[in-house]
Amino acid sequence: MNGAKGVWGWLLQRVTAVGLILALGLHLWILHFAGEHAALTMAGVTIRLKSLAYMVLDFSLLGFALYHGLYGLRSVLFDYVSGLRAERAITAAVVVVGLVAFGYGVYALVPFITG
Amino acid sequence: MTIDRGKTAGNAGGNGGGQVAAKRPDKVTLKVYRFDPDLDKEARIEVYDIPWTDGMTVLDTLFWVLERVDGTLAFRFSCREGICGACALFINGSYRLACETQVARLLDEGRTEIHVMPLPHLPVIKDLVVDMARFWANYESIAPWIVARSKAPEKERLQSPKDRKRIDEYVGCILCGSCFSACPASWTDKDYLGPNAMMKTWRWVDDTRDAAKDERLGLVAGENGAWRCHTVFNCVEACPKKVNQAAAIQGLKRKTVSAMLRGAKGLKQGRKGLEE
Amino acid sequence: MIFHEVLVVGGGLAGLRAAIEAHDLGSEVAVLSRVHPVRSHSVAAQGGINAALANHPASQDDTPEKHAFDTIKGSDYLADQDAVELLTSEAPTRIFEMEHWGCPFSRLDDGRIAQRPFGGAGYPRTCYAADKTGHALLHTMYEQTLRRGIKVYEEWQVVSLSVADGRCHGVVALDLRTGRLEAIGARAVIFGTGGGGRIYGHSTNNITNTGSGIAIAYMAGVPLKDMEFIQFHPTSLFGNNVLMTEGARGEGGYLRNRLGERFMEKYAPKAMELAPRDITARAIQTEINEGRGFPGGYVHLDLTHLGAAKILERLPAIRDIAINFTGADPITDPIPIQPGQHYFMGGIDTNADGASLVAGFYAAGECACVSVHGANRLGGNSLLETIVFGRLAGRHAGGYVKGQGGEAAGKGAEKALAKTMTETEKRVTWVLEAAGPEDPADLRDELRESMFANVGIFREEKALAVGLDKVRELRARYPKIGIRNRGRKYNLDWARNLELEGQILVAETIAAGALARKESRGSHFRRDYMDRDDASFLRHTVAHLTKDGPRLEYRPVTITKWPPQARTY
Amino acid sequence: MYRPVASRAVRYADLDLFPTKIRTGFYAWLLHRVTGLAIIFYLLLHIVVISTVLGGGGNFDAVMAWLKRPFFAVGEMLLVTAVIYHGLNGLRVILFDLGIGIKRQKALFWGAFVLAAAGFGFALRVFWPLIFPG
Ligand SMILES: Cc1cc2nc3c(=O)[nH]c(=O)nc-3n(C[C@H](O)[C@H](O)[C@H](O)COP(=O)(O)OP(=O)(O)OC[C@H]3O[C@@H](n4cnc5c(N)ncnc54)[C@H](O)[C@@H]3O)c2cc1C
Ligand code: HEM
Ligand code: SF4
Ligand code: F3S
Ligand code: FES
Repeated sequence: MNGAKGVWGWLLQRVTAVGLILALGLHLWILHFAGEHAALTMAGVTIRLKSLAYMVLDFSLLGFALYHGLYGLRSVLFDYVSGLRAERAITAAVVVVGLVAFGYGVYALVPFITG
Repeated sequence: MTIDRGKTAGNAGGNGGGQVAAKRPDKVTLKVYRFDPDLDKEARIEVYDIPWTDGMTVLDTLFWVLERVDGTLAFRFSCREGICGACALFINGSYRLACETQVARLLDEGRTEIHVMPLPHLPVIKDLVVDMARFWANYESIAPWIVARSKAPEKERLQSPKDRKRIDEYVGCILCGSCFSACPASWTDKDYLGPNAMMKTWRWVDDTRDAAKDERLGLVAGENGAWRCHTVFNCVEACPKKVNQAAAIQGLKRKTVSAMLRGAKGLKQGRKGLEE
Repeated sequence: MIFHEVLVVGGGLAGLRAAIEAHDLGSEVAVLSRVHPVRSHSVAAQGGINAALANHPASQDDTPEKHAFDTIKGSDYLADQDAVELLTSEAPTRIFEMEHWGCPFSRLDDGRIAQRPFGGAGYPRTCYAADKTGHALLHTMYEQTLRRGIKVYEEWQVVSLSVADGRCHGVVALDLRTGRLEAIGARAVIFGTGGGGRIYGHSTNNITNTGSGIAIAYMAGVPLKDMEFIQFHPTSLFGNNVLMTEGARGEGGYLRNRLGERFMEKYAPKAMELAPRDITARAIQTEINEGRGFPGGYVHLDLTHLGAAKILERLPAIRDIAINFTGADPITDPIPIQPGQHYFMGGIDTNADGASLVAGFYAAGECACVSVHGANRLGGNSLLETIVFGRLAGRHAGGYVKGQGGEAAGKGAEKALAKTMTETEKRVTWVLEAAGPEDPADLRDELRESMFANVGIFREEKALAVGLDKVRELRARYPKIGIRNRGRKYNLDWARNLELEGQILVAETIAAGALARKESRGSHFRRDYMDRDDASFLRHTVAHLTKDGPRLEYRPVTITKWPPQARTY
Repeated sequence: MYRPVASRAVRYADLDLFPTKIRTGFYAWLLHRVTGLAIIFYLLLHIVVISTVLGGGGNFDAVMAWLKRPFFAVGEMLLVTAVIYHGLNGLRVILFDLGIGIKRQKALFWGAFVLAAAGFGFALRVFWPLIFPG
């Protein structure tokens, strides 16, 4: 096989998983559990995102979740294909989806910040 | 304690006999998977009534069928004492060695019938005989032999009892293929090394006498190796010798990460790195 | 047609070791085995392998010479002493080699290979890997085979050997998965096909130990040696005769009868439970016969005083087997045991090079008789024999194909092989189509029952004659068998009944040899001739196949340093 | 010489194949996989939903208001539960990676499962008013 290929990718999935426990935990807590369901409105979100802490939280949440989840999706797909070519195609597709989603996600968050 | 050593399966396979626990039925029903891909369109199940004898194992029942009823039944066997690994089958919903499985025990589990299937997810050659080619190829691919590097001493290489004990569990594997058959990742990914090959790698990585540890890690810690293991533990549940393959594979992952952080060169050498 | 320079038949320890050696000497080698190599019977060996390493604290002054003496005394002086000296002097090197190849031996605290006492040995010199020594050795040997990339024909069964003009040209084998018969040419053929325990009832051997290699050689005109010497192991599980290793007694286990007595003090007051196997087996059987056994016919192997820790560390597999098959946990309960057929001291007649009388045909391991075990094998010596003589057979076969065998190559080989193929095809097809009234399973059962009862632990003229008659009767009934499966693919019915003929022929050499040997020596114990008779029988029996059964010849025993003495323990 | 053959062919489905041992690790993994996939697909959708803001703040509020209905509340509740299970079991897996608890994997699964069930209870309480508004 191939000289420990994939070790970083795998490790990063674990690291992002740990990061997600914190980030996603906070995110969910604030949105759903802390008090009344925080109103998901333009104004509400904007107020939160104005604070740097929230900004960091939301952007890292986006990045971590995308990396972790798409790496996970890739693992799942890898379980159902054989052969290097198929694996390469999956990796490429997942990277493209990841980059586009991240770019689009960031782009979509900008209006809240500039609000 | 009466032993009927007449014309029983025992005579063919295990010699028959043993000890009696409680009163048993004088017949048990055996249902066996039958399939010859060259002749049959689809698999079928055949039912046999087997006269009960004390100490009868599932392997004995198969022999009884072969010798007394239906000579077309195909299955593997050799040692009839749970050490050669030939007779691993899927019996009443569990991976078991046919030769070690007492019919009495199955009855004690509350079953009234014995259901015998070949190792699931492996191509059937005939009836209970499966094609283990992929299992053997995977085993071979990890270079399962010692690579000592240093010049051999005149006498033995020393190894403390404690170090010997660490590999005991892994050395005890009988290469029966149950774990490979049970692992969901190997069901669907034909390139996956599977629990056995990786556990066997760990057997060498953890052996104080072996010198090619990084090279071995490089061989299995890849997209079709360690990272494909999702700690499903089916392998552990299936193993008749109670080997914990999952622990070994997790060890490989950990060791690979630290070797990577160390910048170990051996990781990149591939199979060549294992030549002395 | 398939061709290999050296063809090894048998994937057990002897076969693989031979293949490795021939390969390392530069020959092109293939191994052919009817089961995957790791399923070979060698995997089941439990107790250990002997070598005078002097590792054990109590064996500091052990030497190969002392090992040789114990072996020769154990053999009741029938072993060839030059071969035994070779065996024991090679032993340490071969064990260290296995260790260097990665064999996971159990260890002493200082890291050296651990050793345990075994029956008939003056010192603890049996190296072991818990109670799975054969498993550790065979897996290691298989690893080394893989490392060399030696080709293995897996699940191929040899059915005949091609011999013409005193030279071997190859074999004819059945590919069990397709049912195809193939002629395989070879300059040299090495048999490592193992013993024939399954000719007997109550055998500790694995189910594939049918003695087919011995029979195939015999049918091709190779003589067999010392076939009447059958070892009965004292301690096999009552009922199914799975072995309870001698290591259990080596670790300090007791034998007790129904009255709780350690009865061995009557039979071997000094060695007690660690007397050689023939003596211990007879002692147990005597206790049972004289009514001091348990109902059904067994005595107890008692390990309860050893303590859980020792049992779990040194005898884990024994415990698992005992619990699994009898429900008795050796930590708390005694194990019901009885003697069972265990080992063939005799076999294909070879010299210490593994060479037979047929040029280019070699044999090693349990199927061969060098002879190093004589009339009784010491525990732990047969694993040793497989790696010592397996290697030598490989070495000499390799040398043979480079020299003499290579020169003679081709001369009539193809013709001879074609002839064997035609004959074999006829025989094999006949069995496949056999539709007679005799059930081969009955024949096999009757053979096994009769051999154990009449040619067993205790022998005498009348019973032996009955046994021989029975074998002859079975030989006459064999042509009337009918089988149930006419398909070719993985046809066990066919493959097993194909061997039955050979089993009957081998049984005949055993019974005939035993009847003719009017003395008691080692495992061959005659109630009507209770003493050893060196004047008439310090000789090897050599059996040749003729139309009317075996023709027996006798050959002198090689004595180097140790003249026969009385054998007491 | 053929003896009476006591064999009869039956349907494949006649065989009892249900595993006698509860394959804890297997179900833990299946659940983990299903929840993981559910969350990643939700995340991608989530990004699309949030991006409606690109059409203006009013647009975003309208979409959010439209989404405020029981059907989506149930979905969200299940999603939260899935995240809790996935996170806890993920923690279990990461412990294995660190070499912790491999021999006690079943107990760890039941631990994660019970906690996730508690999380479900909590989520049910929190989401109740949204699922049954008024
Ligand atoms: C239960 C048990 C425990 C034992 N424990 C010990 C011990 O502790 N110490 C010790 O020294 N000895 C022990 N022995 C004896 C020892 O294990 C055997 O004598 C030894 O392993 C024989 O090895 P082998 O290589 O000669 O043959 P085997 O290991 O029997 O191998 C025979 C090979 O030949 C192949 N074969 C046979 N016939 C054919 C054919 N017709 N065509 C193709 N292939 C064929 C088989 O497939 C197999 O691969 C024990 C024996 C038994 C029964
Ligand atoms: C809350 C914290 C989280 C933790 C601790 C966590 C942990 C893990 C771990 C350890 C794995 C690897 C499992 C394996 O290799 O078998 C994994 C897989 C996965 N995760 Fe997460 N995860 C978390 C959140 C998420 C989120 C937010 C998503 C989606 C965006 C996600 C999607 C996935 C997917 C799709 C997989 C692949 C599933 C599989 O291989 O079966 N996870 N997770
Ligand atoms: S690890 Fe266990 S299940 Fe897997 S091959 Fe070895 S003995 Fe069989
Ligand atoms: S079942 Fe398969 S996924 Fe891993 S823990 Fe065992 S190898
Ligand atoms: S026959 Fe050897 S393990 Fe069952």
